[in-house]
Amino acid sequence: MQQYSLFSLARNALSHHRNWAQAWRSPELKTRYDVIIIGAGGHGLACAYYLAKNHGIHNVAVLERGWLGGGNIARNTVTIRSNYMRDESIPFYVKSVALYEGLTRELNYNLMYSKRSMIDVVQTYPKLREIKRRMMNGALHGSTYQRIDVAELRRRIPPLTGGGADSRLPIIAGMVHPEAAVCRHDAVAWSFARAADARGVEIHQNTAVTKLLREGSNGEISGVETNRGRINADKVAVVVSGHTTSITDTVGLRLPLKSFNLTAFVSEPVKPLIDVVVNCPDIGVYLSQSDKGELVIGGAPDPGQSFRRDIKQQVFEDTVCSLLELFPSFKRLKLMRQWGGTLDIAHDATPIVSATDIPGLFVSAGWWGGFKAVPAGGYTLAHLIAKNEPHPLIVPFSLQRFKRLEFILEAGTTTVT
Amino acid sequence: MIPTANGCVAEMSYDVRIERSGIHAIIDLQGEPERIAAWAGDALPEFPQRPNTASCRGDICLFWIAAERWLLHAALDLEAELLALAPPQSAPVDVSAVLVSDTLTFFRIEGRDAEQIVAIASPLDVHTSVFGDNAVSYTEAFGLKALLRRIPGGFEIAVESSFADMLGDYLGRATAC
Amino acid sequence: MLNINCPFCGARNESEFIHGGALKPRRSETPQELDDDAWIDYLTVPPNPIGPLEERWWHVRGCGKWFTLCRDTLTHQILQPGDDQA
Amino acid sequence: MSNQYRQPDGGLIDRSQLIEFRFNGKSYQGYRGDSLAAALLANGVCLTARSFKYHRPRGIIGAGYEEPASLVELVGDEESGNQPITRVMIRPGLSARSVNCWPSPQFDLMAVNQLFARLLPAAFYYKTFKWPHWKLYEPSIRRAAGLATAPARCLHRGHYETRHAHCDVLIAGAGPAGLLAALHAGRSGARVILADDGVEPGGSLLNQRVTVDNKSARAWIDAVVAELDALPGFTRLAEASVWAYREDNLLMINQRTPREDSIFQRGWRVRAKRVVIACGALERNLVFANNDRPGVMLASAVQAYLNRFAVRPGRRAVVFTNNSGAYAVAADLRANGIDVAAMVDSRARIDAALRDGLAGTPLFANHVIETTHGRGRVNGVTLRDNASGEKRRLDCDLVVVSGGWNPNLHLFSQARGRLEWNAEIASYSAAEAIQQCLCIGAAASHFTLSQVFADALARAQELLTALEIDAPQAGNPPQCDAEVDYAIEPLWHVAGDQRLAAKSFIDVQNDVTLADVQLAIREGFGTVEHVKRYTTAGMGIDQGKTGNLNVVGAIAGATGATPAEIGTTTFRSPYVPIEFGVLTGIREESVYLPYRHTPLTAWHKASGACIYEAGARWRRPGYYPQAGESFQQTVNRESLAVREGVGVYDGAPLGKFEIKGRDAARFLDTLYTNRFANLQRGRGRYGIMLSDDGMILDDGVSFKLADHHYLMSTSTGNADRINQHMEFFLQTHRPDWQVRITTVTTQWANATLCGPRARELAQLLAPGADLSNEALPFMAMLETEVAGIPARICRVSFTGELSFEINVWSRHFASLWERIMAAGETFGIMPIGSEANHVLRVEKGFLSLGHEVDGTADPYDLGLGWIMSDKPDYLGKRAVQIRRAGGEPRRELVGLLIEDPQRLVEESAPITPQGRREASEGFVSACVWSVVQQRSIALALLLDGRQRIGETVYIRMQDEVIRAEVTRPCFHDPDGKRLRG
Repeated sequence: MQQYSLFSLARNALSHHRNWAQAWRSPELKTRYDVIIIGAGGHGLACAYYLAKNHGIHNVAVLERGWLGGGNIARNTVTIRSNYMRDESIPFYVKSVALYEGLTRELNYNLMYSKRSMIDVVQTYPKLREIKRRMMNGALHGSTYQRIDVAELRRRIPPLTGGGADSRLPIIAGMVHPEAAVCRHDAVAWSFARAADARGVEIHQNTAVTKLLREGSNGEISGVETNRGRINADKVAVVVSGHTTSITDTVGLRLPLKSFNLTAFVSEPVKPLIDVVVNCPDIGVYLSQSDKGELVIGGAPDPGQSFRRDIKQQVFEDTVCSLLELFPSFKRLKLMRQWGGTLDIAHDATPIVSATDIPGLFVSAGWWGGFKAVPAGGYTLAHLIAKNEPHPLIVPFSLQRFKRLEFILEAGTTTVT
Repeated sequence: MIPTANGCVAEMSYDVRIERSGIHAIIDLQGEPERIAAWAGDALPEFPQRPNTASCRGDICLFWIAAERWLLHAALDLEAELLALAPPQSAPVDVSAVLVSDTLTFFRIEGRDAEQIVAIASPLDVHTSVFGDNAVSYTEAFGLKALLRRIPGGFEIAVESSFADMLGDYLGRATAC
Repeated sequence: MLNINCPFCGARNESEFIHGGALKPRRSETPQELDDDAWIDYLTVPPNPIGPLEERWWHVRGCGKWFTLCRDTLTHQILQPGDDQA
Repeated sequence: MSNQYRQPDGGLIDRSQLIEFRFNGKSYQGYRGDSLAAALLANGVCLTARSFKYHRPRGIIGAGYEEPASLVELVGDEESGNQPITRVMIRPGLSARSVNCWPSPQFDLMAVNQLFARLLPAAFYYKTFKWPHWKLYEPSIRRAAGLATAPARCLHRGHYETRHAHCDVLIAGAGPAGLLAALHAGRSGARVILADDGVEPGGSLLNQRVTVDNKSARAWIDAVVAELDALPGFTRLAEASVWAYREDNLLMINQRTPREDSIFQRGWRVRAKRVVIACGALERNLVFANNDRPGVMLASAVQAYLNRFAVRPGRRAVVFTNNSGAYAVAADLRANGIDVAAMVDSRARIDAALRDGLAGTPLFANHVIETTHGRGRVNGVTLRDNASGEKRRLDCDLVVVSGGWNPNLHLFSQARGRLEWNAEIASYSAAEAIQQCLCIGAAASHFTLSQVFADALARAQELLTALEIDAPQAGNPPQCDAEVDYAIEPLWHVAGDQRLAAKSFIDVQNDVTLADVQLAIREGFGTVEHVKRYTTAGMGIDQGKTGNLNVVGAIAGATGATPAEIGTTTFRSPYVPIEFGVLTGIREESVYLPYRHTPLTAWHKASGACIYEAGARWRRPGYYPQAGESFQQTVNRESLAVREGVGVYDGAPLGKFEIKGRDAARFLDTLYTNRFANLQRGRGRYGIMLSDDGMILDDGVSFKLADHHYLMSTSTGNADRINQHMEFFLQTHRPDWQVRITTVTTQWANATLCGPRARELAQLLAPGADLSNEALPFMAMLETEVAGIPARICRVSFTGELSFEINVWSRHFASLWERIMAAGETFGIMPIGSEANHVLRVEKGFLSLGHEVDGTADPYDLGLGWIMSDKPDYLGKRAVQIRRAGGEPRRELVGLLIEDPQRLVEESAPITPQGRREASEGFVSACVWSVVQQRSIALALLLDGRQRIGETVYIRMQDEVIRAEVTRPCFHDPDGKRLRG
């Protein structure tokens, strides 16, 4: 793998950057692999990387319908955090944050990982109680939270001038989650792709899986049908957040997933305004400022199932309303670009990283705010595929829970009252 | 002249008069029209022909606001008469008649720009070609369920009474300086 | 913001409605007689097609009618107007 | 001297109004009707910006919203950042400055970046700034990026407004096509809205020297607009950008200057039966070395400055084109006395008509401009003969470029319309639409005026037919001057070595060069989305309006793929940046979220209650502090009043529904886990509702008013949810059942008297009624008069004390309350808030949604097994059975006595084995100071809790472990003598 550094930049400058190597190869498609990963998004690419690195499985193909890194990894709000509520979830996200912190070094790629901490702006007592629960449960597993008063909150978020004592929903406290970070989302996909490729993993773009194939007495998985022909493998992982059921339906595997559209938008780029990730769970808006200066803002998912990746005006307006209520000076700031992404949400709003009733078929789905989970999601999925048994961190995320109707009920990002 | 939230008082930007007219006398009627007719029929105004329209007899009106659902409506001082026309306790088992006068608080929006205020409040198309003289319908106004009715010279809009202050607040802002 | 055809009121703005999820078969009168898997499937596994989806909407800020319409989940085009069949 | 580059006459500006304005601290003069760009050019200001990354000097390239190079921020009242300099109209007092340069574009410190340019290729930052950590570099990078500073203050006048509108036809764009289509549709009586981004209607006609129907373009525009404005049902919006195309033909429009002074900007949400996209076309830039130097300008922009603003953008021009369009501009230049040194056309074969029109201007066919020269402003160019490779230098101070025209399909694409490659115009054209819209004129790939008119008229006619509106005869399209048909041979970029490529700008705003795109492809980022993300081409504020197609061309050049195969990136709203304020209008401050009041809210406020959000948008009193009281003292006082005397609370928000019909009883039996069919008339029963997957939805009491007629109450926060739940089940699953539901939440309001002396007080208020336990036992209801007001008295209790819930019509509630407080004085009655209610229910071990009921617990866990009746079926029954089938231990409701009786523990604190830092075995759901126990008490959900009564458990706080003893979850009157008393 070609080393990236200031020196390699300087060296290549002399040759007018004509000699940079391909970040990944475009190899010939083989007819058999040990493992096929469907979906070259964050989770799929991370899984491929860890399969090769941690489990010595290099004969892996990542099949991507479109362009690599083009799924939700290309369209999210880049928040990384571990402040979850349930014992089943916290350790997983703690692990993910820990992996993230080492990735720039490990993958020799600047992810612009910026540990900025997240501040919850709390406006109701039930929400304060819930976040305190996150705080106290987090402490059991190494995820931290500190309460700050309103004055300190305003000191740390200067443009936050709304939510005063006589406002519609006064701010009652701030809760700081120091581990929270942001990073360059595309770079996560590209760096994992580059590192996986360097370890022999093949990434095939414009390769759409049209059907899963089964064989044998107990119908184990035997490969996939694609627009480029049949490809064989004894193990296939479906890692296509948002579109999981369109793949699993081809073998009649029924999963408790619904696909939703989640939108985000950015403002015009402006000089530094906000240095932390701000989350306002009572009113359903969260934001941070990108290094380019754009405010990156997200809200609640749209009502109704959707694969449209577009804007739902009323949801968008609600989010902007909440934003302006707390940041009145942003009224004159301009909306520059908005987009949507498809995510699938499980019946209990908790991820699924699991083997299935079909031997050899694995799924990673139900990610809501799955960007923060990319390293741990790939890490544990690789473990599951390689060892045929779940990594301890994802035991709770197994499909088995639905057979007993035991739900984890972990709300993903923000809950709107 | 309407004082806005921030206290400033100035010329309204629209030519309208907005008045909070409080609660009216209303009985919520549900059931098959035949059954309702059999019970209180000839006492009531006749059933409107088209959905979301009203038919009146004198000052008492029948709003057809949902399949098998009507609002029997009059000014509050006619509440006793209303209760005599359709006494809830005497309604047969398959007819539901419930006095709901207190549940809706009404506002009148009158004047040249009344339609513009409605356009700020509600996504409903109130062009006369679609929302005519006897039109009355539940719709959304400022995010709330609201009963909207065309009246001479403007509109009447009602929301659940607990939201009345908020609606007044909103209308004040819509017409503020 | 869809423009949804209510069987009673006609075309209305989506803000008058609440989305009620994908159409499910009528609930069994005797779930006790179904086996666990069938019941769990009924409770937790919704149809999730890329394309036409039969779904329920409630005209909560209008006439209060629950009805079914068919919407394409990829384009959001409404393919069949609301009907009375639940 | 001022306006030295202004022509003595002509143009559409109002020379009678000289306007003073400031730019980068200097004062200038222009005329009303000038854009800031035009006024500055008239004053000879050509260096107006510094570029984003390299801080290269930049000037004005365009004339409209496509301007990629010069962004300004307005200062003062109109404070606003990142405005294209071409889109700001001058007005008295206007003060603007260039963004992202310091101290000025002429002398910009960051210009040093140019020295390192070679170290900063596309995406260089992924390859460096890694050691020791990105955080070391991030702050300075962030300061360097970010263009303008954010506006700090709010509106200086008026407010934003949003409104809805409906029409038959919405026409986006009031250029020649839009105006003509509007006229035809308007004459037919259709409801038409015509929205245009410009200050004046006319679009490209304003910039061109043409006649229409033998009058000047301006005269034709004025005549059409005059007729339109007189039509009923016609609405014209100026300075109004159609910025988003949403579902079902809902379009978003931002009207920047509404008529009313009190409206700062207006947002329109227009639902249109049909949408006509008449947004014209955008001119592409040409990509060659130093094509970003001040003095290089789009041909269409030059035309605008000459004809509309009467400004000479230079003295000596070289025109560089790959299409026929630019020849008319050369003619305009000559007509304005500007020397055209050369017509450089990359095409080998040039139409004779074009040659003839050149009137002596030297034509360099099959030539390109290799590079421009000059410090700051351009002072010359180097031409290259494509055939011989021979070069020559020409002097000029203006380079006019035209890379051809792109139909403006942003809205069409937002509407999910399909684009297809059109080789004839070397651009993308509109193919099938999904929504009810169509493109006309230049947006439909017609680039000569006569074609535009003909197309607009024909399509308008089709559209009216489709709408079944009978229109008058369309007649003939307006007459225009003779034109040469549009022809183009694509030139995506001028070939050159790396040095040149590294200075050939594809995305001028984001400083993305041809070399950057080639590097991206070399490194494997070959798709258009990868190139865009890796190089940031097209990611700027202008969304790459002048450059995106050249990116596609560059990819085609490097990969051999055709533009048709490569495709475009997604067009995303907004079409132009939109101020956030216009999205929400008057929805702000007090009304930004709904709020609800009871008839007593004013009274509570007047009595000094602390009021806060209590679910379903109700705001309820939490407690009524008296002078000198601490929070705890207040809550204790209110709680004690209920335990020892009498208290009263405002129960108005409680959800209430009348349920009537033949199947009402079986309906309740399906909703509730327990039986209601056997309920006696006038009696009530507490029940729990589950969702069908076995989660607790709500709890509450239902009374039987008469046969087949019930009154159901729900918790305040869940009333709407339960209403939905009930209607859904009835209408979709049991439409054959005869049940009618009427919401009466605000018809009835109730005041609940609770405490040992409640009966005495109630009797005092209702002397006529028999309130004895025999006549009115627990869970019974009585219709009577209280304080002379018709009322329903219900014996329900959420406090564990003897309680009388007095329900009256809301209109009477305030006077009832006054009477209660007056009569209660002798009993020392206290109004009590939700905090005391919380203490009282915890003492009794009553459930609270959101505390004990946290989503995972079922009634068995909460000690309510008795309520799960043996009915064959009810919602959630089967699910709970399945969940409990395994017999795994579950978290169960228990009481806790903290070891230190004075100690109150945070609610929702976790309980862990031996207090270790590990997965919890339960949590504290509530902890309060008990006025009856005179110590702290708590409720908790604890694994296997009921088996562990008497054990010690460990509450694991962040930094300490608190021991507590497990007890039964009831600390007061366990057998309920008091509430039944």
